[in-house]
Amino acid sequence: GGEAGGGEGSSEGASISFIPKNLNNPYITLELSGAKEAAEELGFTYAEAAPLDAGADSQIPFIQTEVQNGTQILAVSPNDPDAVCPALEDARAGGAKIITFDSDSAVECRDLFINQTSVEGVAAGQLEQLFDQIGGTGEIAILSATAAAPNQNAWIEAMIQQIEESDEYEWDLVATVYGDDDDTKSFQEAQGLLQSYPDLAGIISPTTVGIAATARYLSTSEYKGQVALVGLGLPGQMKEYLDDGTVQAFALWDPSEVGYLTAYAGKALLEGTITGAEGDTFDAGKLGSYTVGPDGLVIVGELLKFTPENIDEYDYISF
Amino acid sequence: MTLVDHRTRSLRDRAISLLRLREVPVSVALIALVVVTALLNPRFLTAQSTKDLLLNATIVMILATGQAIVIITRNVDLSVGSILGISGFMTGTLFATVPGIPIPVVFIIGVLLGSALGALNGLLVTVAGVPALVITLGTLYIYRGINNAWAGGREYFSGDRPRAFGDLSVDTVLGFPIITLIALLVLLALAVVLAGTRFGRDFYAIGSDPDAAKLFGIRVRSRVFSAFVINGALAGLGGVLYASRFSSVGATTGTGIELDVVAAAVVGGVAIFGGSGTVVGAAIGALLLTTITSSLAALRVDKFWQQAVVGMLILAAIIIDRIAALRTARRLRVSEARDA
Amino acid sequence: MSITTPTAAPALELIDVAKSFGAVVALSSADLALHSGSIHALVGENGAGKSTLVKIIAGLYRRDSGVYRLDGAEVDFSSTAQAKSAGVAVIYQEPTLFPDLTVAENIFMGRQPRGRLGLIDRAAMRAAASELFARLGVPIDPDRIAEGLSIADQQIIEIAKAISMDARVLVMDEPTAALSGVEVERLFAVARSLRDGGAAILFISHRFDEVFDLCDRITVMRDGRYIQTHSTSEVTIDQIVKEMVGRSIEALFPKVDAPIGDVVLSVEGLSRQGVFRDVSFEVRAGEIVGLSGLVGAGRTEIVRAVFGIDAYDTGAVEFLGRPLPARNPMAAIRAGMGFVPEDRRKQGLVMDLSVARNASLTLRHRLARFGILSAARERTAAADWTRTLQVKGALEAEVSTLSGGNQQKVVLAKWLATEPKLLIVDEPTRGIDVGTKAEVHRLLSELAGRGIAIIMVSSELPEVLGMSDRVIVVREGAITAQLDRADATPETIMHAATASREGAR
Amino acid sequence: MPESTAARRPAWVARLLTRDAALIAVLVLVLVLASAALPRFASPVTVGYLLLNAVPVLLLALPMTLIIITGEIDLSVASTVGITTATIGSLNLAGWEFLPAVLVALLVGVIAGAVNGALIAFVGLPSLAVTIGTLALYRGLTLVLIGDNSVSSSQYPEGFTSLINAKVGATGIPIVMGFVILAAAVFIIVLHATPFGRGLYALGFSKEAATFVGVHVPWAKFWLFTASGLVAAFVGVFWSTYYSARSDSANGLELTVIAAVLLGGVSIFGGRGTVIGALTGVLIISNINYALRLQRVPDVVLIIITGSLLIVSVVGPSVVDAARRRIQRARRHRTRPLAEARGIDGA
Ligand SMILES: Nc1ncnc2c1ncn2[C@@H]1O[C@H](COP(=O)(O)OP(=O)(O)OP(=O)(O)O)[C@@H](O)[C@H]1O
Ligand SMILES: Nc1ncnc2c1ncn2[C@@H]1O[C@H](COP(=O)(O)OP(=O)(O)OP(=O)(O)O)[C@@H](O)[C@H]1O
Ligand SMILES: [Mg+2]
Ligand SMILES: [Mg+2]
Repeated sequence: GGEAGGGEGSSEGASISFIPKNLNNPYITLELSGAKEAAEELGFTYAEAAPLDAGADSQIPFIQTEVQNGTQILAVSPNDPDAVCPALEDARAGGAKIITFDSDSAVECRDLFINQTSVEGVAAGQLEQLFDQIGGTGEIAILSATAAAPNQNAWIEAMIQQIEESDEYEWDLVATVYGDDDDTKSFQEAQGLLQSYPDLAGIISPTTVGIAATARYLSTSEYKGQVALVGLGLPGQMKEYLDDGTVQAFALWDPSEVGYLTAYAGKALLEGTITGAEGDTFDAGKLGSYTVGPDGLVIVGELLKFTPENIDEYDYISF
Repeated sequence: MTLVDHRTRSLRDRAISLLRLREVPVSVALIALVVVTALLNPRFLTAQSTKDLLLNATIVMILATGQAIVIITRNVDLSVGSILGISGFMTGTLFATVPGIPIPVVFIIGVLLGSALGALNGLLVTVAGVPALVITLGTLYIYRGINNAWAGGREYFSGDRPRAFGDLSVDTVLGFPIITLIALLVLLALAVVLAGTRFGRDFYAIGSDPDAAKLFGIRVRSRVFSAFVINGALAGLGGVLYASRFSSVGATTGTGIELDVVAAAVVGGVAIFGGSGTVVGAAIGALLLTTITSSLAALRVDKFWQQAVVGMLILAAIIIDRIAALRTARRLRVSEARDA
Repeated sequence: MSITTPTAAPALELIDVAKSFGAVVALSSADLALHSGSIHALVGENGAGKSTLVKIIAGLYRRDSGVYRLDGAEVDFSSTAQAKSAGVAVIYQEPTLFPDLTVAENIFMGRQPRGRLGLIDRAAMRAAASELFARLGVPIDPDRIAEGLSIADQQIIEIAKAISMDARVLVMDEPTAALSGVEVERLFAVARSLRDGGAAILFISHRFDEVFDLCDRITVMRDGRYIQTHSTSEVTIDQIVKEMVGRSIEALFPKVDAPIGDVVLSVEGLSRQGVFRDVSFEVRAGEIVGLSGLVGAGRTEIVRAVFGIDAYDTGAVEFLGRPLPARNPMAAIRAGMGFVPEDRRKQGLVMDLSVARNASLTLRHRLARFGILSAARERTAAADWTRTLQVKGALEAEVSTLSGGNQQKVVLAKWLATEPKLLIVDEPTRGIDVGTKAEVHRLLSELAGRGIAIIMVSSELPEVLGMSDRVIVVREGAITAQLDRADATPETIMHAATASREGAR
Repeated sequence: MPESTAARRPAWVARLLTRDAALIAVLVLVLVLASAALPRFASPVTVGYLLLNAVPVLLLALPMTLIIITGEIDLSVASTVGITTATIGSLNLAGWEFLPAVLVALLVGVIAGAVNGALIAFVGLPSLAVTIGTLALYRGLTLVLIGDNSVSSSQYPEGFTSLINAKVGATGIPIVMGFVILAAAVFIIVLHATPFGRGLYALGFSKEAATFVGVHVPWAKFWLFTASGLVAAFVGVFWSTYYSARSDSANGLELTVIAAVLLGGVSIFGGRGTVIGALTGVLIISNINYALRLQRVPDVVLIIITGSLLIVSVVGPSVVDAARRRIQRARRHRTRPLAEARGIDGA
């Protein structure tokens, strides 16, 4: 180690490495496209590396080799919030700036966390969309990614809290199931939900893989149009289901903005413009200016809600 | 000592030998499971649910059929998940990049691609004379790597494919989804080949005793090679059907399915060391394994217990099979003594 | 001695055929001529190369050199299927059945009768099998799987398989070794009718009465080479034996009398359902007890149970005055028993390990100090006995590279190293050359002289007669005779071994 | 030292030509090439990361080697790792101290191994089928135990986690490697220098041959699978402190372990192989992977390389063997030419 840590002031030619949860996933591909765009604008040396599966253990060697390569800005979406910490601490000891994006590590292990939108915002957005379709009563279920995914669990926790606190939401959350971000498994979990809970009124799937698989199942079954489905989905993938009426609305953000902002945040950290303290502000190119919130949290923007009316405006969130 | 005329086997004899079939325990288990679940949750057998049960089993059933043939020859193919993945992605690619490509052509290409990959397995196993477990563990990695390299982050969604293609796994004929019918046809054809042709019986002979088969003049290498090709073709077909049914195909499609497939064959009474078992048994095994997941869900058994139950089921199947085998061996030994 | 050459070209002809396996020369120069409508015997000692010749005829092995002709045309088969389709049917010495398939299917494998749509017609197949069995006069269920058939039944299925092929050339490698008198008679009747139908038949057997009864001509082989062909009517058993052995019988079996001591092993009422029943016998120090009987009679199973390899249902084994636990070979070894198994390659040796490792395998617990083995001590222990037995081959060499005789010596060495009080040897000279065979015999005799008790299972009558102080005959899992050296003759033994099943013994 | 090399050379050369020696040579080659081509490769940092990441596979390879040498296989190891991490994790959530939880986890591992062992050794079931079953069963129980929780090392006393990451001075060698070396030593001694180990080779070559020299076959298998469970439990302890305890801990690791062991020259048919070879196999794969990752070669390439190495390592020797046999045959034919005999070929 020890080779990292650029001079104060200029970050021209600095190296930035992105380590998403895994590769070969359209959502992540979009994220990284934004990251690459920003890195080019900033004149950074850009690198990306990730395992093929989203296991805690498989991600760590990638962090380690990037640390050893002396990267100056390390951007990670941890598969496990704590398991990555020793490796991240090594990176920091070598002078690198650590940013988590998309999902967070333990707060003390990183300088900044770039989140798409606030946890509460994601939760609220999906609940609102569901409320619009089925009203405030009935049985609902959640179809998530892996059982231990930090961001999913944070959203689910927030949703449960909001349902409890709200007077309008009188839903009965009957089950939370996990499709492991695997198409087949999510598909079968969706099917299992409908079989076990005949009175199910709605499903929330806060994962792009899960919502697509569920929509695919609904569209091929008698439940099409009977059971509401909301969640986080990619416009390119979900358009089909909006068109055929399986889905009325879903949400997401522009994943590429997450990557884009992460790179700019890295520049600010490296140049010493910000330290990650609450209230720091920095410039993020085409996205404008951002302020660091508590615990080093930076929110990219608002949740985008897609409906048949506006879906065509967002087909750039595709590949 | 009396000479029995074996040409006129009594009905009772036939009934007894029917009961001794290796498919019996698994079929009984399947029926019991469906009946019990349906009693506890009547929705388990609605038209939609039945259709789902069949659809869930279809792809594993096809793979288990192929795997059974390979296992009967005393080999194994661990690379089927990867073959399915490549074929599935090929299907997605074809529809997305060759507009208007006829659906049958896609089927043919998928099956041929699978056969080619299976043929490579078969070549390595027969020419180098190396255990199939090692070879196909290697190709499991290689084929998956190729799939990853080819697909990268790209995925093709059901929206990219013609509606008619997706409808193959939606529309039903006589209550059976079309892709299930395709699978059943393939299963039937292979069952006939295995039970009723010289070509098919060779597989059993090879698995029963490879040395004797060689002594006998059976073309062991060529048959083993064919088994891998057939299995590859079926995995290729599985990939096409996967693309018809599920929403996306990409780099990781089909990962990890190989152990489920081997388990289905084993549960269906295919002896892991070759020589006995049928494709029908393997298919029923696949149906049982996929149904158990659905039925646990229908019974609202804690989702975390589902996999554990599947594990217990596999163990129960092989233990029952072993007990049956021991009893048969004992019966034969004792009857032999009585003859003497 | 000259033979009148039949006018037609031989149906099958081998000239100066040679075959080696690595360093082992199985055949150096074999000649053979079979004629249509004639039964030809091939005799020779164990290891003379008969089976190797058969496998060359069958297309399983490719000869290294020489000529192979069928009906005058040269052939070079690269698989048994080719030989089969050229009309050559072979019954191998070891049955080659598929245990998971039915008996009927085993017979018709690859030639199953086909019905509508080209599919296998199972009913026709079953009927054809039943018909064959009726012809051979045996009650075997065609629908039963082959797994668990007795050696005799397996052999009958091989025979049924071969005759069902209607071959021009039928080769039978010791088909009668496991058969009882009645079954042999039936087989001969079938063979004669095939001969009369114009087939050329090669018959291999160690039983001279059968050879003289059935065959028209006899070819003798020794040490992989052709010796002589005789017309059966013009030759005597003595002459054949002399040609086979190439020396007098006495020299082969140098049994010296040894003082016989106390009872070492006593077996009481040992039974295992379907395998052997009520087996009782004793063995004394310095005594060589020959265990004789047909292949498949259950001799191996009895001694395996005594040693603890297999279980038995009832009965007891007492060794050196103390009961020996069942199913515990380690206890038997510790108590001072050794066992040279019949299948050297699969049971006697670990072919991938070196000579030293193999020879010290039985001593591994004794050589360990504080549970740890030292390679040096192992080598020393192995060196002692391999030197005594004159094993040719480096201590570090893998045993798979040794010749059969030397491999057998390694097996013996590993047991002698344990200084046993009782040594069980199962077919100790199967497939080893004449010289080594004599050495093995001398060694066994010498061991007996040192007071070691020996149980020798052997299918070779001369060996049993020459070596044993006492002969125990086993038939169908039961002891049918215990004969002292003086009473043991080929006739008494064969009678006890084969007396027909219905016989009143 | 006496200069009798001329006489000794054959043995010396023979030793050089063993598979182990060849593997070690390959490993050295990989190290040399990687160090030469990648400036950052040869550093204590590499040593530390690489070895720590390799710990689970190194440990699991030890019992796997012995099991494969006896002609069996254990596909359930990764699930056993999973169930032991879940034990530690869920006990932690239930408020247990770390050490007692570890003891329970070790016990769970032993039981998991013993269940495999009993079914294989005493019921006589094929290990491939049994361990496919327990692979699913133990992973299922893992899910039952820990559900959707993730318990990470930060929950445990500081001492344990820092112990895991501690290095021996400036060498970069993790302290835990001491444990790995100890375990390896135990397995090397057991396999290569004890009566039990000698019996395992016999067992792998032929069950009958082993029985005849007094190997108690069922017990030998039983102990091996139990040992495999225990080692998997130790890996589980390491896993929970180095990574975290989750339902997917070590998912799919069994194939990595088996691939490495086979690459290390252990024959899937049983009867052949050494612990050193297997460990070298693991290190070859880890080094290649690490070096390529340092070059940011995508993982895709790594798995293709792993698969190809595996195939080459088994196909290679068999091709060489066949070639050697062909040369021998040709030589024999030259001395005793085969009569020109090509008659009816096939008919
Ligand atoms: N596959 C082989 N590899 C090595 N040596 C062999 C092989 N087959 C046979 N031999 C050797 O060749 C010689 C001849 O064996 P063969 O089986 O032909 O004898 P045989 O005359 O049939 O004996 P028997 O009467 O015992 O059946 C023996 O020394 C045997 O050990
Ligand atoms: N019913 C059977 N089913 C399967 N294999 C059998 C059967 N009977 C015998 N065998 C096998 O055939 C071989 C010889 O049989 P067995 O040991 O009973 O005869 P034996 O009297 O010892 O004759 P030999 O020592 O000459 O082979 C043994 O290896 C045995 O395993
Ligand atoms: Mg012979
Ligand atoms: Mg015997």
